[in-house]
Amino acid sequence: MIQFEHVTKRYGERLALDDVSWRMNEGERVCLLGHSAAGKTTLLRLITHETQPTSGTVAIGTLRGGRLSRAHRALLRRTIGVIYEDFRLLGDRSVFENVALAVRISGHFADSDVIPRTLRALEEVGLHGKQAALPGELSFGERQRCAIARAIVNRPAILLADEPTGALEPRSAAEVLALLGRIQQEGAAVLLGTTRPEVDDAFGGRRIVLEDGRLREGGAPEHAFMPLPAAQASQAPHAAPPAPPAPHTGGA
Amino acid sequence: MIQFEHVTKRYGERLALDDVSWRMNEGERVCLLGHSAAGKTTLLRLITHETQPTSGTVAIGTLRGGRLSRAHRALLRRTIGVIYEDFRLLGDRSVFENVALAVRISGHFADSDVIPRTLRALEEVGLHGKQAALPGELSFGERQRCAIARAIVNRPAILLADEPTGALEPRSAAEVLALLGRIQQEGAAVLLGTTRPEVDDAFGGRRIVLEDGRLREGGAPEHAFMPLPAAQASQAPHAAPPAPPAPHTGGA
Amino acid sequence: MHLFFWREAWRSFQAHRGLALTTVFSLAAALALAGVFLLVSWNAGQALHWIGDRREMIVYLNDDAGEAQVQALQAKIGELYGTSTFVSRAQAWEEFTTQVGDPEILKAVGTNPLPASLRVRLRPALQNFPAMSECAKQLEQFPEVEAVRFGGEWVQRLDALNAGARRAAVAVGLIVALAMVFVLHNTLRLAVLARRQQVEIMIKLGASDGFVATPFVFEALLETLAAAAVALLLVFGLQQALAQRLDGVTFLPLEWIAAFVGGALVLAWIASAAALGRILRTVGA
Amino acid sequence: MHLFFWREAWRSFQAHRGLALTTVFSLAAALALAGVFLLVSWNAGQALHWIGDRREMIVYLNDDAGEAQVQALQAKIGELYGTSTFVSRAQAWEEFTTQVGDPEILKAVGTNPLPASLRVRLRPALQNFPAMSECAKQLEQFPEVEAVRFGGEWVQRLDALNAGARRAAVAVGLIVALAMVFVLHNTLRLAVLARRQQVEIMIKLGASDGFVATPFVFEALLETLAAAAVALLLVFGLQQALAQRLDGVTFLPLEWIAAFVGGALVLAWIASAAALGRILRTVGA
Ligand SMILES: Nc1ncnc2c1ncn2[C@@H]1O[C@H](COP(=O)(O)OP(=O)(O)OP(=O)(O)O)[C@@H](O)[C@H]1O
Ligand SMILES: Nc1ncnc2c1ncn2[C@@H]1O[C@H](COP(=O)(O)OP(=O)(O)OP(=O)(O)O)[C@@H](O)[C@H]1O
Ligand SMILES: [Mg+2]
Ligand SMILES: [Mg+2]
Repeated sequence: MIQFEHVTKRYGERLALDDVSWRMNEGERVCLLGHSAAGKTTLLRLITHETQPTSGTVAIGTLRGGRLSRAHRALLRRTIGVIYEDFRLLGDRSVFENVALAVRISGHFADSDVIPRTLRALEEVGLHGKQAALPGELSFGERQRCAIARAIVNRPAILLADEPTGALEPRSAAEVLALLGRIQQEGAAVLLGTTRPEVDDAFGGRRIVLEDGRLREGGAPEHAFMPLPAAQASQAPHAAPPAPPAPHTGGA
Repeated sequence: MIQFEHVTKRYGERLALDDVSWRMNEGERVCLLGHSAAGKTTLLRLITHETQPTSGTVAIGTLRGGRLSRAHRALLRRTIGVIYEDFRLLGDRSVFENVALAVRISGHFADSDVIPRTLRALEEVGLHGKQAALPGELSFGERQRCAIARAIVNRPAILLADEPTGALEPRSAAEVLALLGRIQQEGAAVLLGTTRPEVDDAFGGRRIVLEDGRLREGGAPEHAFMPLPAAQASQAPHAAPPAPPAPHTGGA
Repeated sequence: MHLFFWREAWRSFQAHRGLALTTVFSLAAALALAGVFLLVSWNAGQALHWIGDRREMIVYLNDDAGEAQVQALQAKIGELYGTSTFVSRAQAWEEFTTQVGDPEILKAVGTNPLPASLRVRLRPALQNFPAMSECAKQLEQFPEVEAVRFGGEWVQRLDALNAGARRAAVAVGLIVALAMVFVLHNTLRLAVLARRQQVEIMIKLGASDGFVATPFVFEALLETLAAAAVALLLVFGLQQALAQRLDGVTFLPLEWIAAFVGGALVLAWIASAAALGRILRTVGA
Repeated sequence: MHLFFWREAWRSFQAHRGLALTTVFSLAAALALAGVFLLVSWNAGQALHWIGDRREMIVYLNDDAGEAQVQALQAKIGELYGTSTFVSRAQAWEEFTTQVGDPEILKAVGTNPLPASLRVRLRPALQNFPAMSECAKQLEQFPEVEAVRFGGEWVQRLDALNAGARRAAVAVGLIVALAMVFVLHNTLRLAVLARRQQVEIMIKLGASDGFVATPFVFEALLETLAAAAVALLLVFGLQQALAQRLDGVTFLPLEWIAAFVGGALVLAWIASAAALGRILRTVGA
């Protein structure tokens, strides 16, 4: 269904993905674990064809490689649901309209279906009480729920979730992960990108690990993903010397 | 330094903060824990006077209550550093310019100081290699670092951090928390809002807990903040029935 | 589906009322200027036409031409050149008297030396210098005609003025039209730019170009229609004010109004589609 | 600190080149229209002035007035009313001959009945109907003067035309100015609206209103300056094109250009400051 073959992606000097090859089957559940700036979002953007690989091929279903036409890209995106890390909600439309717009754009459903579908999706993420609010009137977590509702409302064949629980407290996060799991069991392929090993653990599924743009399938969580250090005594001076933190960003 | 007295904040019907009273001293380290939509961001916005309480008074330093003039509000904000949950970076300026702008706005530093100060802040968050990039060319975690750099570059007397590690993997998160701790030890009051008990644990400091707009000082983490359920067997059907998750959003 | 697009356009108009009103005002201003230009052109054209009506040719008759002969000549002239009026010798003397104005001079003249004449108002097609001199030549062939006079130089000058004015009108009109196209295009472009993010997100959701663009174009058309109405009202107000001071200033005829509104809508269509096309190309990676 | 603001303005101009160019084009279009109006007004004014120059008064002299007396009269007229030229009886007859054009009539007249006269070109201040009739009355008191004639009705009509044209110019000019203000204001408003988020963030960072607004205003002034230059170039091109067809079409004088550019800058200042003020009030909670 999704197949990367020796995909390399450069942004100018910066090597974001380095010779990545992997595949994902229909209806599979995959968790993409990687530290910040590892290249997770870049990988997802290659799937939606928001960006082109510098070399290698990306094949999605029957659409394979090369530059797709604008119409084909639009078609592809209508079969994919994406939860963006920065949500990308329309600030001038209510929560309901944001979700309903995705239903309308998909074109799969009759006009009379739009309202019930939208309401069901909002209910699934627990936002039905907020349907009239504008995104700017939501808490950050509520905005994320709205983004999730928009991604799942069409029950896409592929669901890409980029840190979908980043703004949620543990309990809500667990609920969202359960929802995504349910959608996968209904037949969708779900690819979840996250920096947090505990999300990976809770979500389950096959794990692939990105590290500085290189892929390590099924790898054990590395040192970078150790849990946070234990609670420090309140107001106590820090044990660690105030050395600047090691950057995670450079290194092409 | 910061003092809330019987502060209530309504958004229309919605009660976001309900009779909240608390205070924070100069140089104190406080962690504000609360589930999504509990009212954390609302509380922080009351401190920066981006919004007005429906009733009660908010006093910051010598500026006490009521509607401040535009000039006074600007003055107040120049003494506070805020890490916004949604970053609020200027999309058309480079990372360097985003941070340098805060230095220029503060007006505290000579023109010749702007460049070295900015560079130091970028180094502190590990972004010095990305100073020329636009926010749109950063990974989500890098954007959060940029937002942090902008908030700390002026070494403000008060630092408000709204989920400052939401986009970071555990190791980077620990580094950022250490950085915030260092800034607190240099004399700033640091108020950190988060939905994640483990962040609270790692940051230390006095804990106050918000629950549906009501304040519980020093409370133990409640059931909502239990760690995520353990890893589920890959691809296995869910144990829990697919009941819709309980909403966390309604309930004025 | 059309209903959806209209609803979207209306929603956008309401949600961004400030933006929409700003756009309408800008467009109305530009269109009002174009309308003022049209009003001036229309009335100048009318005035020139009216002046042209005054161009006439005087056919002096032989003193021995009888009444029947003159009438036959008039019939022939009516057929070939235009309407004519007969001026007898007595009438000519009277006119001369008022023209000179000084009774002393007239006393000195004594008898009436003036011939009878026909004043010919030529058909519009013949009201230019080359045609008029040709007519004059032909008329002089008639036996009843002593001589033919028309203000040759004056007609030539009027022709030149007419041509000059027309060229000036074309030049100014071109500038006005270009300026209007620019303001229209740029205003709509700014309005679209202000909603660039929205376009970007819709494209990410898989919307086709048509789906994204149609409500914008509809909105632009609505705004232009409103602006054209405002502009016409302004121009009408101007015409009413002018008509009180300057006789004969009339409002644009219906066809001009229709052409004006239609032109504005076509321009708005093209401008907004072009602006969107550009944004869609740059945004929709 | 001023340097910083200019740098900011320039940076913004570059970062949003599309937006900035769009703004400049819109402004240039609006300003070009205003410039065309100024050009037309200026040249119409010149033309009316030139026609006004032709207004003269004819003072018929008694046949018995000697040369010395006439010269004394001319000196007095020069002092009080304007320059005069002497037309002898012979010259008057010659002119009459060419005017009438028909030798038959002249033969009938025989002797020259025409008096000598003075053609008086009045000072500009006196070139209107009330002043002219007053002058005529005064001149008729002189013993050397037989009669005074001036095209009373014609002068009255010219006065009316002049006043009408001036009123029309004021009306059209008002519309043009208003339209320009609207386009200017709205274009800058749209440009600011497109950067609303930026304003919002700067306010959240504690920037004073002046800090936020100054670069915008600077940028608006830069853009208006560029637009005014483009507009003047266009108007100059139009003038050059017209001058080839219509004699005597001249470009705007320096003072008008300065007033035009200065007016545009002042308007831009006010418009952008107003637009920003509004945005600052709504955004900066
Ligand atoms: N448009 C771009 N132009 C230039 N560099 C980019 C662009 N997008 C991403 N990058 C760089 O590519 C690298 C990978 O970015 P990416 O967004 O894929 O990381 P990520 O794994 O999603 O990180 P995060 O968890 O922080 O979101 C980063 O170093 C980033 O700076
Ligand atoms: N401008 C607004 N208008 C209306 N309601 C609002 C507005 N801002 C916040 N709310 C509501 O107030 C409640 C508290 O919001 P707040 O942003 O303070 O939550 P939070 O604790 O920061 O949550 P999160 O962790 O998700 O960011 C939410 O229910 C939210 O929907
Ligand atoms: Mg990412
Ligand atoms: Mg919040």
